[in-house]
Amino acid sequence: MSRKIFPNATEALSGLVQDGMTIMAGGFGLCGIPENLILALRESGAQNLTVVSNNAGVDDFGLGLLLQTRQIKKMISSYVGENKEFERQFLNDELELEFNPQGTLAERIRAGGAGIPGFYTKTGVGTLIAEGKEHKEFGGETYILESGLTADISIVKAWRGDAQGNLIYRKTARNFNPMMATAGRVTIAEVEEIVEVGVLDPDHIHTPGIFVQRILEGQHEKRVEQRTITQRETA
Amino acid sequence: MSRKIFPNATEALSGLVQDGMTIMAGGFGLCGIPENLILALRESGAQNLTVVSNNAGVDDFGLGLLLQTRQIKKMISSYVGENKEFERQFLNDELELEFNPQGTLAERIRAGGAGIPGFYTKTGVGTLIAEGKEHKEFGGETYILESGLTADISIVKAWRGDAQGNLIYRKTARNFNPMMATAGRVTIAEVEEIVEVGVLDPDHIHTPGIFVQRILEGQHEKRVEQRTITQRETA
Amino acid sequence: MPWTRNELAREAAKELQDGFYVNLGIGIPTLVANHIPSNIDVTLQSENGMLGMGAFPYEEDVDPDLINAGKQTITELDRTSYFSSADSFAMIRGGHIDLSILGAMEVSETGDLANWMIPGKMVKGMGGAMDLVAGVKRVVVVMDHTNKKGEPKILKQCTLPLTGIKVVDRIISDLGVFDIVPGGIKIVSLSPETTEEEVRAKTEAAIV
Amino acid sequence: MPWTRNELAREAAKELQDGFYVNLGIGIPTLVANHIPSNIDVTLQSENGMLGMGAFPYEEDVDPDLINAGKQTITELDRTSYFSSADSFAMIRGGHIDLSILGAMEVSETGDLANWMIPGKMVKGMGGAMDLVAGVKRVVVVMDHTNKKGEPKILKQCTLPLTGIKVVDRIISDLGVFDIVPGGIKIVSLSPETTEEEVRAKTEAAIV
Repeated sequence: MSRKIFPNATEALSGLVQDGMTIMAGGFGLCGIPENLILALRESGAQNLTVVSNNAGVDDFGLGLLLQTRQIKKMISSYVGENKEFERQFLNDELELEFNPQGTLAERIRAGGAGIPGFYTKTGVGTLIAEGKEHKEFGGETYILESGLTADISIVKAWRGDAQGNLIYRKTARNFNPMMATAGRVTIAEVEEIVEVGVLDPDHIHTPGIFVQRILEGQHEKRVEQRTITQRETA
Repeated sequence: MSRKIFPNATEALSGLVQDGMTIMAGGFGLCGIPENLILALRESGAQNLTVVSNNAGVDDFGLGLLLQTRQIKKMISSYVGENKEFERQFLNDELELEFNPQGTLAERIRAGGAGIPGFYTKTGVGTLIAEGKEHKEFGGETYILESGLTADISIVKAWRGDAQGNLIYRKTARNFNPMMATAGRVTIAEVEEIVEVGVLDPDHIHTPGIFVQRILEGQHEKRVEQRTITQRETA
Repeated sequence: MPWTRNELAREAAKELQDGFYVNLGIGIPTLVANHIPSNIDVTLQSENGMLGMGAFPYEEDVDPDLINAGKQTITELDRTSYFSSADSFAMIRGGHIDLSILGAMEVSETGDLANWMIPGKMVKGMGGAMDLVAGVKRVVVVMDHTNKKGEPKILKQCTLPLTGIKVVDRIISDLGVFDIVPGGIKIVSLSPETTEEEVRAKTEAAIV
Repeated sequence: MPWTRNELAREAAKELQDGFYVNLGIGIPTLVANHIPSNIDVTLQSENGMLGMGAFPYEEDVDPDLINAGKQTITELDRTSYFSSADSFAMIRGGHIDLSILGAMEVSETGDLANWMIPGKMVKGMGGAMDLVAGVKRVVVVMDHTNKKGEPKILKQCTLPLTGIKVVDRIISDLGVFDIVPGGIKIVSLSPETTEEEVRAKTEAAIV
């Protein structure tokens, strides 16, 4: 069943993208982002996208590239601090922005993929986030109702994958990718290496292939956002 | 930090168990059940327990042992078909029983461990399960509210573990164990092998050590409930 | 001539499509796995936490850590992945499984299903059935057309406690294949020598 | 004499107990990691999906797939495990983390915290702060006692949009350590040469 494998990101997106779609993009900062698929999305020229992603990339890398081209109408994120173009568009009312607490965002995406339309959380009670949301008491404490999130397309990045769509992530590059893989009507995964089916240990697979409709091997720059290092003491 | 390691199941339970407690016990059928901790629980003599477990063991193995000794007041399960003593006690009103759909049970436990007091699901709408529960519409469909579940003690079984409490499960013996590990006020894990910290690959750990307060190496019979085999054709 | 158990499983196997992810219930549905056409690729899910279920093992390969939802020993495949029960039902509830084939005690003409309890008898529990019928994209029921007393099991309304409402898409009985459509049950095909008249006589639900 | 940044971190490190699982915020809280006493065992959680966070890497060990929640390159330890953001916040929301040390713009006398947005300025987002203060067992805030204009940051009521209500257990400012108790703020200790009088003058909240 090699029908899931595509030769590159552009091919993997072809026939799927339309203006106005909701796209989920994995990654935390620049770590574990689907670099190749973001570039292909830029190439596609799709407009008025709603993008669900914890962050918005930097000016010249990651989702920042789609901001440059004004393809994004709205972002649903938890933190967007590292992007000047984002700030400019937002302050000029050229971009909509919906902030979610990071854990609420992660859980909304998991819920969306898991057939759970709503759940209650303590996070954000008494803050701006709670305004207009249903409040409910459980065991004497107040919680707010948050809704499940799904997407027309999810683009995720994994370390290794196979023709069945099974994925394994590496270290903290896992982050939002596994939940987003479950919450896309169509999920496309880019990996560093496509291996033969059977190579990935069934006990180690993070995303079972059922969630992945298309997969491609990409080239990854894996840019580092903050290179903090420990100096070796010289003898 | 070897304070998490206990020499055996009896020691691992000591000082924790009280009459009337709620205990979660991992496993599906007889697969992946905490055999040693169930025996220790029997030894403890604790009475009037509420036990959350997908199944109830068989007459002479697994949770069936606690039914024999009448230590269980109430079971919260999805299927209890393989246990005559269970049936006898239930029909004589000696045992309370709360059935949950299997997916709802699994999700309630996950929610309990994840600080989610309630979530909505389609499962059970229009059935006995929905009676008395809050109904709510999302996108024109009806869902019911289910609550998170926690326990005083969770007893789980893993394949390998370390002194930090990190756990890896094997094949379908994973089942309910990972969620239950998150939902116990105290979680005790029995494993087939305790390995040195650092042996388990950080990308393969299923249950991070934060969820496990005590761990022990046990002897496991791993009884097979239905030995279905393929006959080799003789040449 | 009513279909045998094996023929029923063969008929049900026609529901399978290339690339499908499928959950098979206990009993006749399990037999469907023996009838998967060799030219299509189907992945079986087992709700206790496995995608890519293989056949029963040879005697020496029996592994107590490797069972299906019917608690039978099985094997893994190259494609197999394992996950927790919460993740398994997230997969089911989230609509990711294409097809579920299940047994039934009763089905109503609006697709209500009863397959888990008979009042007055010992109740074993619904296991994952309620989750499967609520979450899986397409639900096909495999059953005898009538009960042991010869009474219809396809009814205007179910009399037994329900597993789900408006969840069944198709019924495959020993007498034929039937779709749940607006207004009642539509005959798709009949087993050899079975007549529409016979089906009408043995069915309480409206046949349209 | 107000505590320096480093002294503040050292004071905050006194909150750590043997066996604790701890989440440290960005800024001064991050420095707390440098003051963990060698005789206790503390595991640091990073909310982007890591338990058991190590120090910054040597130049040649920098790994773009291994960063903390501040997006800084870090290292793993023998004990480390990785997980998804959903699992990470399940851990946080579920009350499994013993202690969170965070920065603050304002704290009220009832423990309300504001640390994520200033109206009229560009808002970067709350990241994981709202989840941390809602879910973690004990929340300790590390902050300057007054703002750049010398105005109190420990108030009767916060003026900025809140991160959480009734969430702060303890404040460690450059002037001392203060607990949120019924009725107001209780002085636990003061930095060298700081007087209660000075603290009262620089605090709007009731001191009890």
